[in-house]
Amino acid sequence: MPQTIFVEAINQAIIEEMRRDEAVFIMGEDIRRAVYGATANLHTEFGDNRVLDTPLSENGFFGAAIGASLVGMRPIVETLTSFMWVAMDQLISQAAKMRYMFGGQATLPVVFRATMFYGGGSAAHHSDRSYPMFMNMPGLKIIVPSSPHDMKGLLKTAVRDNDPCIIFEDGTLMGARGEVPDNSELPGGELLVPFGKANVVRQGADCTVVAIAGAVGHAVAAADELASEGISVEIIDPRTLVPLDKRTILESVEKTGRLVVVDPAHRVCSAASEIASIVAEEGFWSLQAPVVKVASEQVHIPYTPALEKLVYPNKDKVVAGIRKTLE
Amino acid sequence: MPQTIFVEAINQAIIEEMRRDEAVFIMGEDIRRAVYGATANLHTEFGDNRVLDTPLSENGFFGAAIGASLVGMRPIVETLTSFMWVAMDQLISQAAKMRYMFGGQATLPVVFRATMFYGGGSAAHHSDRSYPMFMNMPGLKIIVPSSPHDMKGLLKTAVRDNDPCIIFEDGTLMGARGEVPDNSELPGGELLVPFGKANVVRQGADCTVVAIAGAVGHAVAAADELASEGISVEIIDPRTLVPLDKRTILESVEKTGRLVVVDPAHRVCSAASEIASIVAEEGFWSLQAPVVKVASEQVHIPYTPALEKLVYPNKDKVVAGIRKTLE
Amino acid sequence: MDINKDRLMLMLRRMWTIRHFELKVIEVHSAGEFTGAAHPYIGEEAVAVGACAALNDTDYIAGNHRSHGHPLAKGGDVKRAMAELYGRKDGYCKGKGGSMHLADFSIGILGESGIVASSVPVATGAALAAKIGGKDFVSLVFFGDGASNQGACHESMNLAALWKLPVIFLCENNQFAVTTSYKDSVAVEHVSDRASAYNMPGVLVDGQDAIAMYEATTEAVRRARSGEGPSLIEGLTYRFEEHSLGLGRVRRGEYRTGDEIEQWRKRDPIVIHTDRLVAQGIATLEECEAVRDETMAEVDEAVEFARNSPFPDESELFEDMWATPIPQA
Amino acid sequence: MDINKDRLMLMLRRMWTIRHFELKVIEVHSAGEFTGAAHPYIGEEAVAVGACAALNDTDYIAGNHRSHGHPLAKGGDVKRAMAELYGRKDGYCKGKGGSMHLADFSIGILGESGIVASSVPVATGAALAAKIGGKDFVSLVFFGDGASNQGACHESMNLAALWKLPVIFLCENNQFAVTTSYKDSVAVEHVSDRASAYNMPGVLVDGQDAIAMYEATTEAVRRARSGEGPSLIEGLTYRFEEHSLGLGRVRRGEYRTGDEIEQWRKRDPIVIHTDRLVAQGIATLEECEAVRDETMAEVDEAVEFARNSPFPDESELFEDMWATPIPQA
Ligand SMILES: Cc1ncc(C[n+]2csc(CCOP(=O)(O)OP(=O)(O)O)c2C)c(N)n1
Ligand SMILES: Cc1ncc(C[n+]2csc(CCOP(=O)(O)OP(=O)(O)O)c2C)c(N)n1
Ligand SMILES: [Mg+2]
Ligand SMILES: [Mg+2]
Repeated sequence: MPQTIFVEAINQAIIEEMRRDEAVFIMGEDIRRAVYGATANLHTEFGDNRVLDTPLSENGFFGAAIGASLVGMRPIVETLTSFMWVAMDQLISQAAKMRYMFGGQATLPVVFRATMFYGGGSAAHHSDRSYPMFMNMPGLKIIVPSSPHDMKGLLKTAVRDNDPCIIFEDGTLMGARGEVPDNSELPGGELLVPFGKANVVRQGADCTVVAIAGAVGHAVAAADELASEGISVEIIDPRTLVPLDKRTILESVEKTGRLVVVDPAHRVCSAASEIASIVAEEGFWSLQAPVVKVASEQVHIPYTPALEKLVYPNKDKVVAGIRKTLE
Repeated sequence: MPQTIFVEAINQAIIEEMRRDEAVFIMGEDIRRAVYGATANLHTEFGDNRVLDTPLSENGFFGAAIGASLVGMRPIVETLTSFMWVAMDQLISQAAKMRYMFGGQATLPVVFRATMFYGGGSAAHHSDRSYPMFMNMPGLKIIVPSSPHDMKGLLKTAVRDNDPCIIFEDGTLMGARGEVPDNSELPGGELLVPFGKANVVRQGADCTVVAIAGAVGHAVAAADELASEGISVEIIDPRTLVPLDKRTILESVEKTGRLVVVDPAHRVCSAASEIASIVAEEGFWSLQAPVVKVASEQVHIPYTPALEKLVYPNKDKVVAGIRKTLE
Repeated sequence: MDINKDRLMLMLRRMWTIRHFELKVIEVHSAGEFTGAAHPYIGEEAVAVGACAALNDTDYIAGNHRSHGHPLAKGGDVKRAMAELYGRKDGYCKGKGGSMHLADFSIGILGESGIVASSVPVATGAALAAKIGGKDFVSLVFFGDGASNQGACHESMNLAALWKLPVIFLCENNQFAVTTSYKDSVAVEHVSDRASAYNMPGVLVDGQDAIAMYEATTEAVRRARSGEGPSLIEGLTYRFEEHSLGLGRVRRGEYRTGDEIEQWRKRDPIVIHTDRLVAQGIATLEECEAVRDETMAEVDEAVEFARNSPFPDESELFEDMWATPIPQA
Repeated sequence: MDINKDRLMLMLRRMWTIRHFELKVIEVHSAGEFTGAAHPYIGEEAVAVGACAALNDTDYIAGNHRSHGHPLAKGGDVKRAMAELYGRKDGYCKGKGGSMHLADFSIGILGESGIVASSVPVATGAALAAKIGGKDFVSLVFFGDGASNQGACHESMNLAALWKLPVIFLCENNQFAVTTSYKDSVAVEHVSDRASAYNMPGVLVDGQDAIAMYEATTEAVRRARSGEGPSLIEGLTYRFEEHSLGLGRVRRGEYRTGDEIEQWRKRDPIVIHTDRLVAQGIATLEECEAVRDETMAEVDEAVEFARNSPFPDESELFEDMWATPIPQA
C-alpha cells in the first residue's frame, strides 16, 4: 500500500469530499495559501466560493460555519486548538447545544479541524490538547486520529456525519507516514472509518494500554520494548472519544486484568481519567492491579525544550506504567 | 449560631473583604442594583469606583479585571457559569496561563464568582456546571462551596489568595440556610476556610461518599435514609477541586473500602471521573467494590420540569449508588 | 405609503397577537403555571412585526432571550409557542427549549438564543450559505442595545460587510440592558453609528412605528438581495414591562422613572398603527377592534391547547441529541 | 520639533537594537540554535520605538506575537530577551515563555501574547487600575491589523471609552495578517476609522517615521493622563521579512509582490530617522554610525550571554505555577 504523510491524508479527504458534495466548503485563516499545508491546491480547484480565507475572528466565522450548516451547507473549518478559546461561545452555546435545545429541529453538519501543536517549543499559548474539556459538554463528536489512515477515513466520515464534529489533529503526527490504501483497492471505492469503533492496534494478554492520538506511537514503542521480556501488551486506540467504544476497552481489560491509559492531555479530568473511571465502575471485577494514567503533567507547556520534554507521555513513561500494573 | 442564607453569606464576605482592603473592588452586570442579590448594599457603601456595572462584554471586562489584578488591584467579578463561554479567551489564555508563561512575574489575585443556575427551568443556555472543564486547565483554583459557612469562608480566602480563583456558586443553594458564626465568636475574629482541606461532613464505616457543592445535601439525605438500615456512610466535601485534598479521600476509602462520587456536572470527564480515577490508581487495594459515579446525565438541560428532574443527582440516585457498592 | 391593506392589517394582527400572548404569559406565569425566566416584548411589538413584514417565509430570522415577539412576528404558531412555555410535548421544541429557545425551522425561524449576541454569528452564517449557495434568501438577526457590546457583533458585522452577505443586523434598542442604560454601555450616541466602522449603512428608526420599521427593513432587504451587502438598523423603542418575569427584586423605579415609563407607554405601537389606519381611512375602528378580539381569542385557545398538551415522556430525555445516531456502548 | 537630542538618539539606539536583534535571531534560528516560532519586527521599528519614547518607565505596555520589538522599545534588557529565546534560565521568563512571551514587569512590560488581541483587554485593565486606584500611569497595547477584527478589541475599546480609561490602542497596521491583506480582513478603509464607533480620537500615522509616532503617542498620553480617555493610533507600516521564522512554506511572492516589498524597504525607518537627524544637524553621521555599531556589539554579547546561560533545571518544571502555594496532596 502507498505510504502517505498525515497532512496529505487530510488534504486527500477534503478534496474527495469537496468533489463528492457541492455543499461541502472550507474556511479558515490563510488556507488558500495553505499555510499549514492541509489545504494545498484547494483554492485552485474549488475557487473563491468554496475555499474562504477569513479575518482573525474565530468566534465570528465559526458561528458563520454553524449558521451555514443549519441551512444546508456542510462547512469544514480549519483552526488550531489554541484558537478555539476565543470561539467557545459559538462552539458550546450554539454548535453543541442547538439541536437538543430546539427539540431536534437543528441539524449541524459542521466539522472543525483543530490542530494540536505541541512538543516543538510552541509554549503555553499554542500547545493546547483540549479535547477532554469538550468531552464534558454533550453534543460534540470528538475525533482523535492516530495515523494517516484513520485521519483520512475519520475526516471523510465526519464530513458526512450530521452532527458537529471536532477533529483534534495531533501536530506531532503531521509529518508521520503510514499506509493509506488507494481508493481503487477498496471495496466501496473509498476510505471511511466509522465513529465509535476502537482499533485494536495490537493484541496482547498481560496488560491493556488505551492510547490516544499521538500517544498510540508511544504505546507501540513501549509494547515492542516489553515484548522482548515476554510481556504481551494489548493496545487499543479509541479513534473517537465521543462516541467512545467502551465495550472493546472493557472486554480487553477482562482478558488482561490490567489497564494503562495514555493521554497527551493534562491529566486532571482528562480522557484518561474518564476511561479509568469507566473501568473502575464497570470493569472493576476484571482488574487485578491499580489502573495507571500516563498523561501530561498538570502544568502549562514551557517553551524551553529542557522542560517541555518532561511534560508529555513518552515510551519510557508508558513502559513504567505497564510495569507498575504488573508488580 | 445565627442562621444565614447562602446569598447573604456571599454578601457578608464581599463587604468584609472590601472594608479590609482598599485594593478589593467588584465588577459585573447590574451589580449596583444587585439583580442576583449577592451584591446588595455594596454600591451605597463603596461607591462608583469600587462597584462597577459593566457593559455586556464579558471577555472585555473579565480581561480588565485580570489586567487590574496584575498591577496591584484585587478584583472580584460576578458572573454566571453560562456567561463564561464568551470570555474563555481571557480566562484560559490570560488568567490561567500568564503567571507560568512569564516565569512567575505575573501575580493575579482575581476572583470570579460564577453562579450555576440549574434545576429551575433555565434550559440549556443557562444551566452550566462547567468546573470540570476548568479543572483540566492548569492555573486556576476551583472552589465549590456547599454551605453558607463554606461559601463565606472560602470566598474570603479566595479574595486573599494571590492566584486566579473561580468560585462556582451552586444556584440550588442560594436560598439555603446554615450556621455562620458571628466574627465575635471566632478566634481570629473572622471566618476563613482554607483551600485544599476537605470537610468530613459525617463519619462512617461502610461507604465513602464524596459529594460536590449542591450534591452534599443529597449525600446527607441518602446517608440519613440508609442509617436507619444500619448502613454507615462517610461523607466528604472536597470544598476545593483545585487544590484537591486527595489524602482525606484516600484515607476514607482505606477505611470503608467503597466509593461513591456525587457530582452535579455532566458525567463524562467530570470531577467524579477524576476522583474515581485517582482512587482506582492510588487507592485500588483499598477498594472492595466498584466505584460508583452519580453525576448528571450526558445530555443538555431540558427546559421542561418533566425531563429536567431526571438529569441531576438526587437522594435516590445516591442511595442506589451506595447500595450498589454494598452488593 | 404604498403598502397594501392586507399587509397593514397583518401587521396589526401580529402586534396584537404578541401583545395578548405576553399579557397572558405574565398572568399564567405569576399564577405559577410554569416557571423559568420569560422576557416580555410588550411595547416593542412594532420592531419585530415591522421588520418581519418585509421578509418572505423563505428568509431566516434569529433572535435572543426576549424571545416571544420575534417568532410570532415571523408567523409562528401561537399554540406551539405557548405549549413550549408550558414545557409540553406539543411545544415548538417538545418542551426542551422553553421560553428563551422558541424556533420553527419550517418557516425560517432559526431560534432564539439565551446567550446575548450569540445568534448574530449564526444568522450571518445563514447569509453566507445564501451567497455561496447562490440562493436568494436573506437573514435577519435581532439583538439588543446591551448585546451590541459583545465581540460577536463586531466580528459578524465586519465579516458580513467584507463578504457582502445578505444579512440585516437589527438592534432593538429598548434603552436598557436589565437595569443598565445604553448610555452607560454604548460609548457612542447610537448603536447604528457603529455601521460606519464596517462601512455599511446604519439607520436609526422609530421602533414604535411599525411602518417605519417595515420601510427601513424593506430597503435593507433590497440591498441584501441585490448583493450590496448587510445593513444595520437600530429600532429605538422601550420595554413597557420589567426585564424578566421573576426578577421582582429589580424595582422599576430604581433605574427608570415612572414618568419616563408613562411617556413611553403613551407611544404604544399598536395604538400608533391603529390610529394611522383609521385616520388614513385604510381600516375602520371596528375592523381593528375585530383583529384585537380575534387574536385575544386565539391566545386564549393557545393556553387551553398548552394546558391540555401532555408533558414529554421520560423516555424522550435522550432524544434529539444526535442527528446521526451514535452506537450505544 | 521640540524633542531633545538625547531622546532622539535613544530612539535611534532602540531602533538599531531591535534591528540587530532581529537580524541575529534570523541568523541563529536558521542555524538551529533554538526552535519554535519567532516573528521578526524588521521594518516596523519606528512604531514601537516612537510610541514607547512617549511613555515613562512606570507606564505599562502589552504586546502580541510579533514580540521582540515592543519590550526592546520599552527599554527591555537585550541579554535577558535573547536568553529567553534560547530557552535559558537567565531569560526573562526563565525559559518558560520563549519568543512570543517576553515580559519585564519591573519596567512596565506586561508581556506579549501569542493569542492575537488577547492582551488588549488586559492592558485595558491596567488602565482601569490607574483610574480607580488614582494612579497616574497609562497603559498602551500593540495589536495588528488582523487582530483588530477580534471581538476583544471591540469590547475593550468600548469599555475604555465609556470609562475614560488611560489606555492607548496602538494598531500596527503592517497591511497583512500572515498572507491576508488588511483590505480583505478590515471592512473599513482604515482601522483608525473605527475609533468613531467608540467616539474616541483615531489617528492614522506614518509608521516608518519614529518622530510622527512619538508625537501622536505623546498627544494620546496627554489625553489619557488628563482623564480625557483612550485613543486609537494606527501606525501604517510594513513587515520587511516573512510572517514568522519557520514558515518557509509561505513564499513571499505569492501574496506580496517583490516590487511592493522593495518600495517599502526604501522607507526604512532607521534610514529615515538617521537622515533627519543628520540633515537637521542634530547629530553627525559618525554619531549615528557609532550607535549602530554599539548596538550591534550589544546584541552579539547578548547572544554570547544566552549561549552561556544554563538551561533551567528539571526541578523547575512545576515552579511559577502558583503565587499562593497549594498544599501538596
Ligand atoms: C453573554 C451573556 N451575558 C449576560 C447575560 C444575562 N442577560 C440576559 S438578558 C440581559 C440584558 C440584555 O440587554 P439587551 O441586549 O439590551 O436586550 P434586552 O433585554 O434589553 O431586550 C443580560 C445581561 C446573557 N444572557 N448572556
Ligand atoms: C486567536 C488567534 N487566531 C489566530 C492566530 C494565528 N496567528 C498568529 S499571528 C497571525 C496574524 C496576525 O496578524 P496581525 O494581527 O496583523 O499581526 P502581524 O502578524 O501582521 O504583526 C495569526 C493569524 C493566533 N495567534 N490567535
Ligand atoms: Mg435593551
Ligand atoms: Mg498585520
